[in-house]
Amino acid sequence: MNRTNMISLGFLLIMGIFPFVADSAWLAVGTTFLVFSVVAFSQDIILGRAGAFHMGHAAFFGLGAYTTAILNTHFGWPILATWAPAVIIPMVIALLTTAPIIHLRGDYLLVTTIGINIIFLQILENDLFGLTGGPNGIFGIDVVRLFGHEFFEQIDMYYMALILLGITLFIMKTLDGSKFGRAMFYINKDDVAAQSMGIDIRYYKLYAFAIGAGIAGAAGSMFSVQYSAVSPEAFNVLQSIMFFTIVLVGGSASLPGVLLGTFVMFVLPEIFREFETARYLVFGLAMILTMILRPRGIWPVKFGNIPSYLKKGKK
Amino acid sequence: MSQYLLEIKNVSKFFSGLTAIDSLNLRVKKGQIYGIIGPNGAGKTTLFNCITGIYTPEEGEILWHGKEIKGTPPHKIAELGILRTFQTIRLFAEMSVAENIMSGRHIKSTQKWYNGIIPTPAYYKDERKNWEKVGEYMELFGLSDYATTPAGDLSYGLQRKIEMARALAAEPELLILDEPAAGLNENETKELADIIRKIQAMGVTIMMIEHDMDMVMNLCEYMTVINFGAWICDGVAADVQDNPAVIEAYIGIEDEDEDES
Amino acid sequence: MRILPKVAASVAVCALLVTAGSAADVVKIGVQAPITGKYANEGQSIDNGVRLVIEQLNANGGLLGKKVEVVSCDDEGVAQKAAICARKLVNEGVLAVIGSYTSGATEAAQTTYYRNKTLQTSDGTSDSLTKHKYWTFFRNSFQNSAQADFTAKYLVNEKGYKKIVVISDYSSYAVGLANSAVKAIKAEGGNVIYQGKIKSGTQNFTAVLTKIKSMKPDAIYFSGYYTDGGLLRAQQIQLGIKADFIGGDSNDNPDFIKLAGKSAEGTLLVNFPTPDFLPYDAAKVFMKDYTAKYGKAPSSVWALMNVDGLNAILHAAKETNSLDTKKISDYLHTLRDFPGITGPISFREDGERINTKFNVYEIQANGKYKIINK
Amino acid sequence: MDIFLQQIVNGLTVGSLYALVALGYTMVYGVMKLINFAHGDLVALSAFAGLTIYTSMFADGGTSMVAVITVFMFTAAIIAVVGVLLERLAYRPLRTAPRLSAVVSALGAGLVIQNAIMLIWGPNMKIFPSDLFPSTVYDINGVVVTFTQLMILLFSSVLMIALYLFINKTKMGTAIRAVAIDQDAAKLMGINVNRIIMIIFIIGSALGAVAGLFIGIYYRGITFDMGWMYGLSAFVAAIIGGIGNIPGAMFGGLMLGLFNALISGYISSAWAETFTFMLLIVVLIFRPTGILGEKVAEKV
Repeated sequence: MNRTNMISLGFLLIMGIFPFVADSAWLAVGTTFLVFSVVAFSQDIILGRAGAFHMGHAAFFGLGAYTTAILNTHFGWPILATWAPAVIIPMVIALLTTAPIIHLRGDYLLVTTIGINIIFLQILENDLFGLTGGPNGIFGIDVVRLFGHEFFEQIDMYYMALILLGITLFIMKTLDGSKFGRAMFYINKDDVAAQSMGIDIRYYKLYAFAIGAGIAGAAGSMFSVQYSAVSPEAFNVLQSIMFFTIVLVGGSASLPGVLLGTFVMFVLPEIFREFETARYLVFGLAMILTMILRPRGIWPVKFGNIPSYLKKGKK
Repeated sequence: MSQYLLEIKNVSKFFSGLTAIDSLNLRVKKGQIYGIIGPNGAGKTTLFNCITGIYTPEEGEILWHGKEIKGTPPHKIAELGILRTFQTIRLFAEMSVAENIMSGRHIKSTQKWYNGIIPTPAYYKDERKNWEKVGEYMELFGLSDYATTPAGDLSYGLQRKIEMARALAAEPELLILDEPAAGLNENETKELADIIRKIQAMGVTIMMIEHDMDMVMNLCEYMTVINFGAWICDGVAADVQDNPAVIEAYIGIEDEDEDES
Repeated sequence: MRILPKVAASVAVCALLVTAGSAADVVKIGVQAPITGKYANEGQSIDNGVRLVIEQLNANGGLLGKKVEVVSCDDEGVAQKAAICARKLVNEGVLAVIGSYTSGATEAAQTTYYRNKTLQTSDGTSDSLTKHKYWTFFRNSFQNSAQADFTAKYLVNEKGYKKIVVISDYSSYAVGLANSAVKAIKAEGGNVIYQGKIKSGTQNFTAVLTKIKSMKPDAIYFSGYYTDGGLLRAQQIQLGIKADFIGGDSNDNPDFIKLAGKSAEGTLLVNFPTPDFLPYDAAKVFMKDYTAKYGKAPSSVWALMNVDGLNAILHAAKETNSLDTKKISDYLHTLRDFPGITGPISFREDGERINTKFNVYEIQANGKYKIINK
Repeated sequence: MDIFLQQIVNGLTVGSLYALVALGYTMVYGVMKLINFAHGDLVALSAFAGLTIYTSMFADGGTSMVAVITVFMFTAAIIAVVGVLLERLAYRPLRTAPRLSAVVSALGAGLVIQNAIMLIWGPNMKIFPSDLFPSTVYDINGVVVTFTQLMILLFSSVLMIALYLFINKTKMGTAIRAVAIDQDAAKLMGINVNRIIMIIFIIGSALGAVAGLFIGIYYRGITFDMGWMYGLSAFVAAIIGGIGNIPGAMFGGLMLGLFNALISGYISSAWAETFTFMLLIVVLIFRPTGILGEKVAEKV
């Protein structure tokens, strides 16, 4: 078993026993941490792996959340039934919106993905077709019901989020060990060389966006159920910037890096609530310092995860 | 079916008014080692970029097995069996040697679109098969010891080898080498010549740009000389060496700077 | 694998510390308000008001012999943050939550409080706040539709405007108030020539004002918040639109006058009596204490409304001698004419406060209000 | 027709503010290939600093030209210093790092400035006095132009023309253009690249400061987080015009201001940003480097 798998399993195990030592307030923090980790991983597929400068991820996260919220409150679907659309709709929208701009380079893509996020936000705020509830969003989202049981306690939310993270980690592992994951890395490291090796840049970048958006959508659905409310501000560009930063501060394409990044950006602020007003200031300084001291992130990715029978001789 | 593997017919490429390639013609036979020579700025790399789809020439035809491939995107060209190396080495520097070579297996992989998220038995089999192939190519190029080393950390000579191994791993019909000996010392150059012959023996056709005239004259069975993007002459080594136009083209332009793009 | 165990351990330790800290002999009261953000001065007034009341309560022996502790959560006037606050306050185990200031933030949190049997009292005025008939919710202000009816009668009958423009932002509160107003104006036989929306916070409203200018209205009614209202009024005058400006209740804030500058003069505001005009003794005492403690008066009547909601809940707890939220709620639903700072408090079965009264103020050149309705 | 002309006037006013801010983005991008995400927050900082300078120096109010000019000079100087510090502390150490590291550092710097404003001046909206400029209004056949608008249009045109001449007609300007094209070559030619970058940050920040003050005077209400909104619009304007290109930023700013005013006036202000980004995407699809941007051939 390789290092990354060990870290994932160890992490899932620790998070699995966390509820036994935490009260419900900390469980809520834990749940948010798990949900945001999932979003951060999905951002990492697009940014850290495929290397697309994507700064609009909150839109896909929000699409999942609003899909569940709208289907549940307007059309009375049970939460469980909204899960599939909450994954598929963000995927489809991601493909449709990024297809015309996927060829744009670096900063241009970054600005247009911010644009996608802003357009999404305006659709929410302007209450398109009377579905999104305008600036106030949608309230009173139901809880998950299965066999007559209501999963509504904080601990239920926590374990649902943990399962979602487990699935995400499994998908990431599969992706990394497939030609799809590798193709994304090749494109990221040298796109000209990659296409000369027969890799269709457009296809794999869109693939990354589709998977990233799908996973973010699932996390969004979870998020809407946890708080039983969604509103536009949770999915604004600032959130996108947060996800973007998590990946780069933690370490692009690095599993422990992204977890650390999420911890630093979302859990530490909870712990240091007392320094409420100054905390973003400290954050900003920390972002600058991290980049100066560790330009590739706190825990950079290490390549060379190849089958053991190929590893021989010296390093 | 054409008797030629690759035919360049009257190809021209312009960059904002400047003529980089001027109605060039050449024909590569299967199994040949074909040399493209010419002074710096002659348009050699531009020609390769046209063949591999990075540029689309404004005029002329590029025929592969007799079929027009002009305007085909680079990744499709690779799928057709035309692989290349770069004058300035373009490896995935942070990734390991094995992973670099694995990129050559990309077009040979049979994984389905859903295998990026869901593993299937066929997926595991395919992965295993391709990694084993990577092992074979590392063996062939003497790279096995460096399997997990980041490619960027290795010496220039080794990096050239990795680039060739990577291209070869895609099992190409035509391998295009852009100045493979640049930056190599004498021993490495000799070794390179042996490798190129070995590749030819595997049935791969080779096209190369090279400034090392000894190596070109030694290896290439046929060659075309170009200058200012235009044909000067072609023929076997002896013919070209004695051609006055070639000598004229080379006079006074003996610097070893980078080619233009 | 080196860092991870440390991280996990520190999380666990923090969690234990928090768990150990919660004591049993304390009653917690939550405040959910926009303490930062656009509506910060309203949110801070609410928080200050609640803390003042609780401080005085603790000095007099607390609630049913227990010390009362205030837990504040800043929702920034943002619905999603409100939902997070709701979760947090519920997890803290508060008896009741005071707030929030905006209807949106109030509504986003409502369901969570209801599901967890936590009382909530808010000054939010959206009609929809009481439509669920949650037994946990009590409105300490008045409904939009009541204000809209009053406004329409005033504009059409008393002022006799012929061409009225109605503007709102996109929030459900402002849209709701604007829609109710348009309906009420039409019902009174008035003429609404244009109903428009502005985007809150964009600062530049000249585009929509330019459009309005060509319609030559005699009155502009704005149902949104003071941060936009003040600028809207200033830009209206700048563009030379000679129409009276009537602001809905959320324009009642000192910042409206600052933003509008000289243009503030002559603006009409429709609201519940503002603090200075409250005739009740309780109000005078509270205003004095508040000003003594914080060095300034509360920014508007909204803080006082919320304090009234809090006082009603505390009163009910004392009367029922219980901290059971259901019992307190049952008592509150039958509460009649409890003397509050903002007037007698009575609640209907759906948590609606009844018998409210409105005023129209005209802003004078010196920035003071003058009551002008009959 | 009046309405249309009025929208044009309003659009041009906002557009010239965008253009001033866009110039800061485009100059930094041209030389360092970095989106200076903190630039918008510098603009906000300028509004707050300017307000404080005004109220502390001219507490009794008064609209003397001296007061206004003093405020502008002081503020521009302060913001220029902050801009230079920003480059020294947050960007220079990352000049050789991966591109995205510098982007994160810029985002961090923006967060620092924004929250420093909040800590110093508080989270509430601060309000500019209404009498900084005379409240004169010119009514030209029903088209209303305020004195403030006139000043904005006048000042920003003067500054833009001056900048254009500086870049194109002076030796220093030539050096700036050389550094933008090829830093290494410029260095070999004996140009002090660090000095050029410092000058870029001084000019860009000072222009942003002027814009920030005008925003305060024109709109009156200023909030600690307003920099982001103006920054993003201005950055989009810079890209539409062709980032790295100085006339491009001016053109992009004015065009975006007009476009926004017309969209807000004739369609809906609620969808203004949606249309802005649609415009951006359309421009980038047809002209990948912006309207006035040059096509960059890629070296293979």
